[in-house]
Amino acid sequence: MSAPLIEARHLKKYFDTPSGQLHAVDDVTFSIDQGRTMGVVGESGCGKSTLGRTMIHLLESTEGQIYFQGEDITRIGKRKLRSLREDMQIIFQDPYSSLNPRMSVRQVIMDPLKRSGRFQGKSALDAETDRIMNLVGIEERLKNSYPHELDGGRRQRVGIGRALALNPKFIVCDEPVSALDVSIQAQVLNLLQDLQDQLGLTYMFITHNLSVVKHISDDLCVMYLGQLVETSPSDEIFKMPLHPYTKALLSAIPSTDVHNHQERIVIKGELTSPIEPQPGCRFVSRCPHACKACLQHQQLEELLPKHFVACCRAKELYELEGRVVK
Amino acid sequence: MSSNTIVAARDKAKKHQASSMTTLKRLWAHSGARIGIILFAVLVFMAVFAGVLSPYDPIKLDMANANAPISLSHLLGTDELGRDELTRIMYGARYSLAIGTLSTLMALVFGVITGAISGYFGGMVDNLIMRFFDVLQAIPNLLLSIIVAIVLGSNWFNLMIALSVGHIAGYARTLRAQILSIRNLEYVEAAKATNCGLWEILFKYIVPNSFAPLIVQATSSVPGTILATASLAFIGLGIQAPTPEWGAMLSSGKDFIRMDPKLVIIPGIFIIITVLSLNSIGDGLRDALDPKLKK
Amino acid sequence: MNERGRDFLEIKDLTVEYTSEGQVVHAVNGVSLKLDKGQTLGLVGETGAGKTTIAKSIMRILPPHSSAVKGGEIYFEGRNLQELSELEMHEIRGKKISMIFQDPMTALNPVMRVGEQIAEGVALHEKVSKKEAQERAEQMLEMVGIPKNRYKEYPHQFSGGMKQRVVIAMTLACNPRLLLADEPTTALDVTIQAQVLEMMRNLVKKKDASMILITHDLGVVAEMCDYVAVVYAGEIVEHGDLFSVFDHPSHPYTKGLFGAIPKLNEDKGRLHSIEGLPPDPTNLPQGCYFCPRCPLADESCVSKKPEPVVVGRSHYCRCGKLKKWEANK
Amino acid sequence: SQTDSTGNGGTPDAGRASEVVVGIAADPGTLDPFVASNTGNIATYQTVYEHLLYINGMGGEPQPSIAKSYELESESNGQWVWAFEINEGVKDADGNTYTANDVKWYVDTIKPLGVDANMEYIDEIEVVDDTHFKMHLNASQIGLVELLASSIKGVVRETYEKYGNEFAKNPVTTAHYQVSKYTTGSEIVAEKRDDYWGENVNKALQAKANVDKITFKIITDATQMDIALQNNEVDMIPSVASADLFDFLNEDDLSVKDGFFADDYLRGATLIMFFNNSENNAFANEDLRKACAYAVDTGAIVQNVLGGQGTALCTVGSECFGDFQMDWYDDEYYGRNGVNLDKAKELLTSSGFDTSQEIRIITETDNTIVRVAQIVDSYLRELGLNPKIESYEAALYEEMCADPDAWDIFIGYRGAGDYLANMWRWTFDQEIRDGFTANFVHDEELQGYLKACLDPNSHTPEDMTKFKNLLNDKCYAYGIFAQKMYVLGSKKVTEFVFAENWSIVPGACSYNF
Amino acid sequence: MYKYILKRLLWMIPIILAVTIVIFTIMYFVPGDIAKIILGTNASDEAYAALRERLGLNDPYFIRLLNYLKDVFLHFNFGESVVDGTSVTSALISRFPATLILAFTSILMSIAFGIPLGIVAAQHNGKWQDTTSMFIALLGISMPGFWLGLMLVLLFSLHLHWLPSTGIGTWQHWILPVITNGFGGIAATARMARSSVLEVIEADYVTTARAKGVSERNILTRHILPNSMIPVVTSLGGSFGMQMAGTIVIENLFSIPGIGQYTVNAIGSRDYYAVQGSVIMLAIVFSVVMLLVDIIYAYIDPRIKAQFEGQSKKRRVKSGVK
Ligand SMILES: Nc1ncnc2c1ncn2[C@@H]1O[C@H](COP(=O)(O)OP(=O)(O)OP(=O)(O)O)[C@@H](O)[C@H]1O
Ligand SMILES: Nc1ncnc2c1ncn2[C@@H]1O[C@H](COP(=O)(O)OP(=O)(O)OP(=O)(O)O)[C@@H](O)[C@H]1O
Ligand SMILES: [Mg+2]
Ligand SMILES: [Mg+2]
Repeated sequence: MSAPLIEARHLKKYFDTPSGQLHAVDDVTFSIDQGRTMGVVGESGCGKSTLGRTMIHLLESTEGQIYFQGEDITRIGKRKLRSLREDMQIIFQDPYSSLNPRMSVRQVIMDPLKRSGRFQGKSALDAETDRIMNLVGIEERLKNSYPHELDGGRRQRVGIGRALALNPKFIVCDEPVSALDVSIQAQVLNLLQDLQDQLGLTYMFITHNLSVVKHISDDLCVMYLGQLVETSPSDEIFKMPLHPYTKALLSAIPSTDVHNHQERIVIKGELTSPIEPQPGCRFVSRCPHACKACLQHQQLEELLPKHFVACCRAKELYELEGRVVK
Repeated sequence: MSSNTIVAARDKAKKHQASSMTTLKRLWAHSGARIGIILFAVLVFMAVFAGVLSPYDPIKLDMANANAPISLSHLLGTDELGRDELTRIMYGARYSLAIGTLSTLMALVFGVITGAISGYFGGMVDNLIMRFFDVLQAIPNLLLSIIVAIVLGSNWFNLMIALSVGHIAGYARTLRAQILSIRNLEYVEAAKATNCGLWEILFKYIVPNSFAPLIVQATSSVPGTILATASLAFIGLGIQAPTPEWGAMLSSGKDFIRMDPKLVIIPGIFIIITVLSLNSIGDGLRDALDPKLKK
Repeated sequence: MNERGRDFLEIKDLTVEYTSEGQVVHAVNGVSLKLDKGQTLGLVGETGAGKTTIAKSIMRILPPHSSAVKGGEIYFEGRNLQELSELEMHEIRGKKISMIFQDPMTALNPVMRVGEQIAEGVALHEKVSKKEAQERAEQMLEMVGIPKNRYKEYPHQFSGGMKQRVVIAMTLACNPRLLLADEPTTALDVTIQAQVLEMMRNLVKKKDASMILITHDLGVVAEMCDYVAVVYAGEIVEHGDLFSVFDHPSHPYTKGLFGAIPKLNEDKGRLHSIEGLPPDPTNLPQGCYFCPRCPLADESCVSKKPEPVVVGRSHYCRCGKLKKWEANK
Repeated sequence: SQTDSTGNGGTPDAGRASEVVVGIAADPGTLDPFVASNTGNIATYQTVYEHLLYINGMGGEPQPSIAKSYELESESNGQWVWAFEINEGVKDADGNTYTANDVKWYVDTIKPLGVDANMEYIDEIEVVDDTHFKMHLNASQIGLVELLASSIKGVVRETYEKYGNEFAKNPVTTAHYQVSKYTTGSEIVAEKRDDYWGENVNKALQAKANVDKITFKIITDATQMDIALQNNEVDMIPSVASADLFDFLNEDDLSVKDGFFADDYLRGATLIMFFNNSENNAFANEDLRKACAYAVDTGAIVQNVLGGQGTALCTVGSECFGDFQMDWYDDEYYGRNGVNLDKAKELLTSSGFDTSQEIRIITETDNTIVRVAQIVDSYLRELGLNPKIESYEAALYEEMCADPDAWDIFIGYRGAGDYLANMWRWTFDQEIRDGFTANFVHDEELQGYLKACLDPNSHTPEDMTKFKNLLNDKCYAYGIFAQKMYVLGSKKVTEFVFAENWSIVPGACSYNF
Repeated sequence: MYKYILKRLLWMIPIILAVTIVIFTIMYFVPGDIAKIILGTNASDEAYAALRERLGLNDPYFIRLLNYLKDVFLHFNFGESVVDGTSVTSALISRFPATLILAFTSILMSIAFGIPLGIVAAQHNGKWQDTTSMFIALLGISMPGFWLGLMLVLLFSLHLHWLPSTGIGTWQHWILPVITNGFGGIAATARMARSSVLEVIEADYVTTARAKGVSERNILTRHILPNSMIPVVTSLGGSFGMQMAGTIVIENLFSIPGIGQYTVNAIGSRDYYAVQGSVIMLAIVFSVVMLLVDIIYAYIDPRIKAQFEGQSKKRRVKSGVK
């Protein structure tokens, strides 16, 4: 098994807000192997984006460590950070706000190239820009267009091109397709997969669309209110969700299968506030299986091989269904 | 949250589809703005080509011909010292427009600098700057201008400064608010992720994208400044004679308000026309830059 | 009265245009639909396809200055809505036909108490006293799972899901016969969406109302609807019974849509995307609107507008190539 | 006008109060006797105060008022002692008697405040008895003692101290009128007292009370002031700017229009153009000064700016001063009767002045002066010079004038005194300003002549002429004009009466109600 | 809410303190010699010097500043006019009503005429009613105030003799100044009201209300107005400041005994304490008005009220957990 490319250990990110400390990411530990795609799912506001941004150092973490290629990058100097940034990139959700409306397609892609200093001279820069545009499938004629002249799919390609310009190893995709219509979404997802195959990229793919995440990711993290509640290879989770929240989440996806309506677990209530949360399982107020023990801190445990879950009742429930933990 | 942004993004997608026209085209399509632009162009033309258009000297006196009524040789008559009123109006346009625009520009520049610093660095610096502006804004603008004009003495450069001080805070605040909202936009984050430096982010990404509201604000404050110049002249802090500035013309014409009322009415009307055209352009620009206000 | 009176809702050849900056946006182009009592129709399509416009046309709440209904009739319970006076429309809106809007965040008046917003409609249509209206509103709140003691709160004190539930309570308060739900759950999280959909289904069933559900999510349609209409560029390209359409999507666009969605129960692999983009609504192509993107398109598609072709039980499809294509299959 | 029929008090015979409204240009702020004069209080002082002496119009005869008589008692060693006698039974509105002690108190109080520079000339007031005192002066100038006596107000110390701060808004004095209402910034109403002490004693015009109620209405805007008269909102206005005058005069013969009554006087302040004579300034060159003087036609300025309502000067000074000699008008005086451009150019050439150099003309921001400055500017351009006008508001202007590096020419009013010699003194006495005149001239010969003019004993027409000749000859300054001012009233007014500073004394004017 | 108001009031103290220091410093540097103004040109240098000494103008900057601050903040005393020795505080108090009347009536006019005009224009967006009222509004904000005042005086006082031209006294005296001062405000408010009504007219909740079958009149009064008035209130608050400044010119033109007239006179005569006093006074009034605006805000917009109270968040947490 290959060594993890990037790994987070007990990562925390708190924000100070007027009404108290907001635990956006609270003690998250996971790792992503080279060349794989890690999906991160969870409800709005559960800290997915914050996690992604903290991983690539766009946000300073509050506590915990991040190892990139085995090296702790949580507290590194400015110079080191510069070179690190070239290895780690991000693609954003909203193709409309993630491009500077005043820069042409060419400028957007060329800008990071120039800054990296890897290409000297105008012709080299131009050539590289063309190469990247070609790579992400933007027509040559659109070179000098401005973002507002492009449709969503093309804009998202430009965003991907910008991320690729620095030749990164690791890319955080923060809901890169959720603003797109399904027909275009498919184009972009295909492109991302193609690029991964060609360049051996490692993705952290954030989304709340479970069909998409199942389609694209190798591993999966399920987050709830800043905490990781379940992680495993994604097929595993879809086959056998262990955490009550994951179960509810998966059953909530409206299926296009008109013939077999699956039994739906509708959970009550909504996400509570992540500001100064109570200790213990954060899902407890909505959980149909909550008990006293849930008020204790929940440890992420490997219940099944490579399948971790943070629920004290997971094993019990799993066994209730007549299965046996190996 | 995330799904809200989807909705927003989709809305925006629609907007973008709709706003294929350029800002300028849309400005021209705005009927009020079009009239404003035409009027303003005429005024600018008058100002620039005053020397060519008029056979008279705006400063040279012709005392024998003082207070002449409107006639063919003097289309708007002459003033109390026999100077051709139209000629003075045309030359005066230079000063009035220049003071209006330059003092706005000056306020804009200072506002942008302080606002940028304040918005981007935040914290203590921001607090200090903003509190200082709180203080400046607690003093009525015109009063501030009067006092500054007196401290500096009234030549036209100082007058510009006096007129601009009161507006700096407004621009700074607008820019700051813009920065605060743009700072968290994803393209700024993307720039950061690609190793973009602080200043580059500020002046390449943030400031240019914050300009739309600033420009709108500026176009609507030029007319305000022109009016304020007139008010200052009225109080006796205008531009030095014999410079044909409209406010000063108005104020000296006031002595003749009943004997020769055109000396008050004509500069007044020109001020109104200028301010009116600029305001219409400002309205048009706001509509053109802000698709939300479109009909 | 006329012979169409038998149908509950019938839209015939509806055409709607917007004018924007001097350009004409052809938003809806000859849409015809029928709906019976107690049925739910799903209207699916991409952004800008004209779904919302259709719904607003039924309610006659299109923006007055920038839009115009260029043709077609809408019959509701036998009456031509287009011909009613504004006063008669007031009676119908909210009472007979209700609409849920796309974004619950903005659909509620931020400075009015939520309870009052519900009661407003009740007081208006049921001709009851203020007090009774309030009681009714409280009942509605409870029905959508919000404690009635929150009657006096303002929208900003509610979360997104709760707001959407308030909107639903508001629209259902007067027992409308027809509910137009414009992407009622798009802005919500998956688990909340599940709650809201569940609730809507129960409520509609209980009140025996008909519903047009607008969405771009085929999954939602699969769960909620009896019939489906696929909208493309302001036109209904495929319409039919839910099973029929989902089992046998006929129009190339519908097929493309199905192919583009990653399926939970299928293996990974490349998705089938539809190449190209929807046409510019200000400048629609002459023949079939889908032909620039259609893998099957030929000369005839470019020049000739396709007529609806019946492909199954109450299932028709607007594709010129259909017969040939079906035959080839 | 606003004669109100419900009159209270008033004259017993008429049964209705007579009343006039006088427009004044500024709020006095306070009517306290110990503050510096300003536009507002000057206008009201003659009504609400009495003075030791009253002078009827500028340069007019002194008339006994509170004081009965005065004479020079002795003169030695730079000490002049004047003996005054004041009327018996001078009482203020509170019934307190005004005595010589109050004079002493008044002078002792005002002197250290520094608000009236003239008071410096009084060394002390020596009280002899209740009705007699001696005024010890340390200078002798023509008209000085009258000036001083006419500025000492009839205020009883006891009363003043009793009212404290209230006195400022409602002074209780010996005068015939007492303030009955003072609305800050808006109006001051003075009403006739029933118990005036001098009904049969004080014959000064000032003491006359021809109306029962005088309302001073504050109108800060000059145009509005004229409109108010035209609109019958006021009955008299103090001085009408020349441009506005034509609303009140018939066009053909400049006679006063029906419905108005007018009087005129020559403004005590004369407009003068001073050349900067400081060492480093180009205008230290006599030829340059003269060149400028020859190039500026003051007659034309009078015609244009004053509409002919004024006099072009023949020296620094005008006929409104008591010791002015009318035959001076026969002198040839530079550009007074028309520009002599040839002469001017010739002088300019001989001065060797670099004509490209900018000439800074500073003025006060007053429309009339600025208009004059523009004409001067235009004349100087004609001459080939390069002038530039800088106008400053009053406060700054004075300061700029005192700075030798700030200007080349300043145009401003001088005077407002009673005698020309005094005006000269304030302008040209080198002792007042470290050895220089107001325009930085240092000229011992001129000083010598000035001393002679100021000495009452030697103050002869010849001395005056000598000084004038030298002044004109050197052309240190160039007199422009003295403005004829109009005082206007509604047709109610039949005669105006003025004080020494040309302010109207409304109570003394004659009316036709 | 009360806590918030209290906090805001307390926050005014440092602001006013800073305004005091700023204006004091500016006035310290204002050129122009007050002694010359008081004594005129006819005085000796010693006389000038003595007067300066007596007025305390020779003390160093910091001593003067400190003394002044002490007077203002500890004794609530703005000092005495250096020109005539009267109390600045009492002058300001006696002049304050006139300025307030002028400013408030102008604001009232803005509300009474500006808002309806704006609403009518917005409702008839694009039609002649809109064009006409917006043209009038545009004209209104394009006219120099004093110029309008002069023209009104010429017309209504001089030619028609309908109204007095200057001064105060009867209510008729106020008509011209109030119109002059208020016209710009009406115009500005009308424009503001129009654009914010237009913005709200398209809001989803208005469409929702329409879909509920609410009559157009109720839509206007219950949905559009409360929401669109929020920006209008701010602009009114801001324009109150404008009106206060406008009075500087208007009061001089119409000889109205207000603060503006006092200030301009005081500046002209370098009456330091009077200028400083007026500026501080105006700043206080302005701050209080802005506070009022915020309170009104909170009154019409519950979201803002919640912000003030700082409770909404906590409340949500609680209700969420249960
Ligand atoms: N800069 C910030 N300051 C304060 N709070 C923040 C900040 N950024 C995010 N948060 C808060 O942290 C929490 C997690 O936010 P985050 O954006 O990571 O969630 P998310 O899972 O990505 O949600 P979404 O699906 O809406 O994108 C939220 O409650 C959010 O309000
Ligand atoms: N007020 C308007 N003025 C001009 N054009 C409009 C207006 N509203 C909608 N349109 C245009 O009409 C077309 C149809 O819009 P509509 O809102 O009905 O689409 P939709 O299917 O509801 O899209 P979405 O899924 O994004 O809600 C689009 O091209 C849109 O840009
Ligand atoms: Mg996110
Ligand atoms: Mg829609």
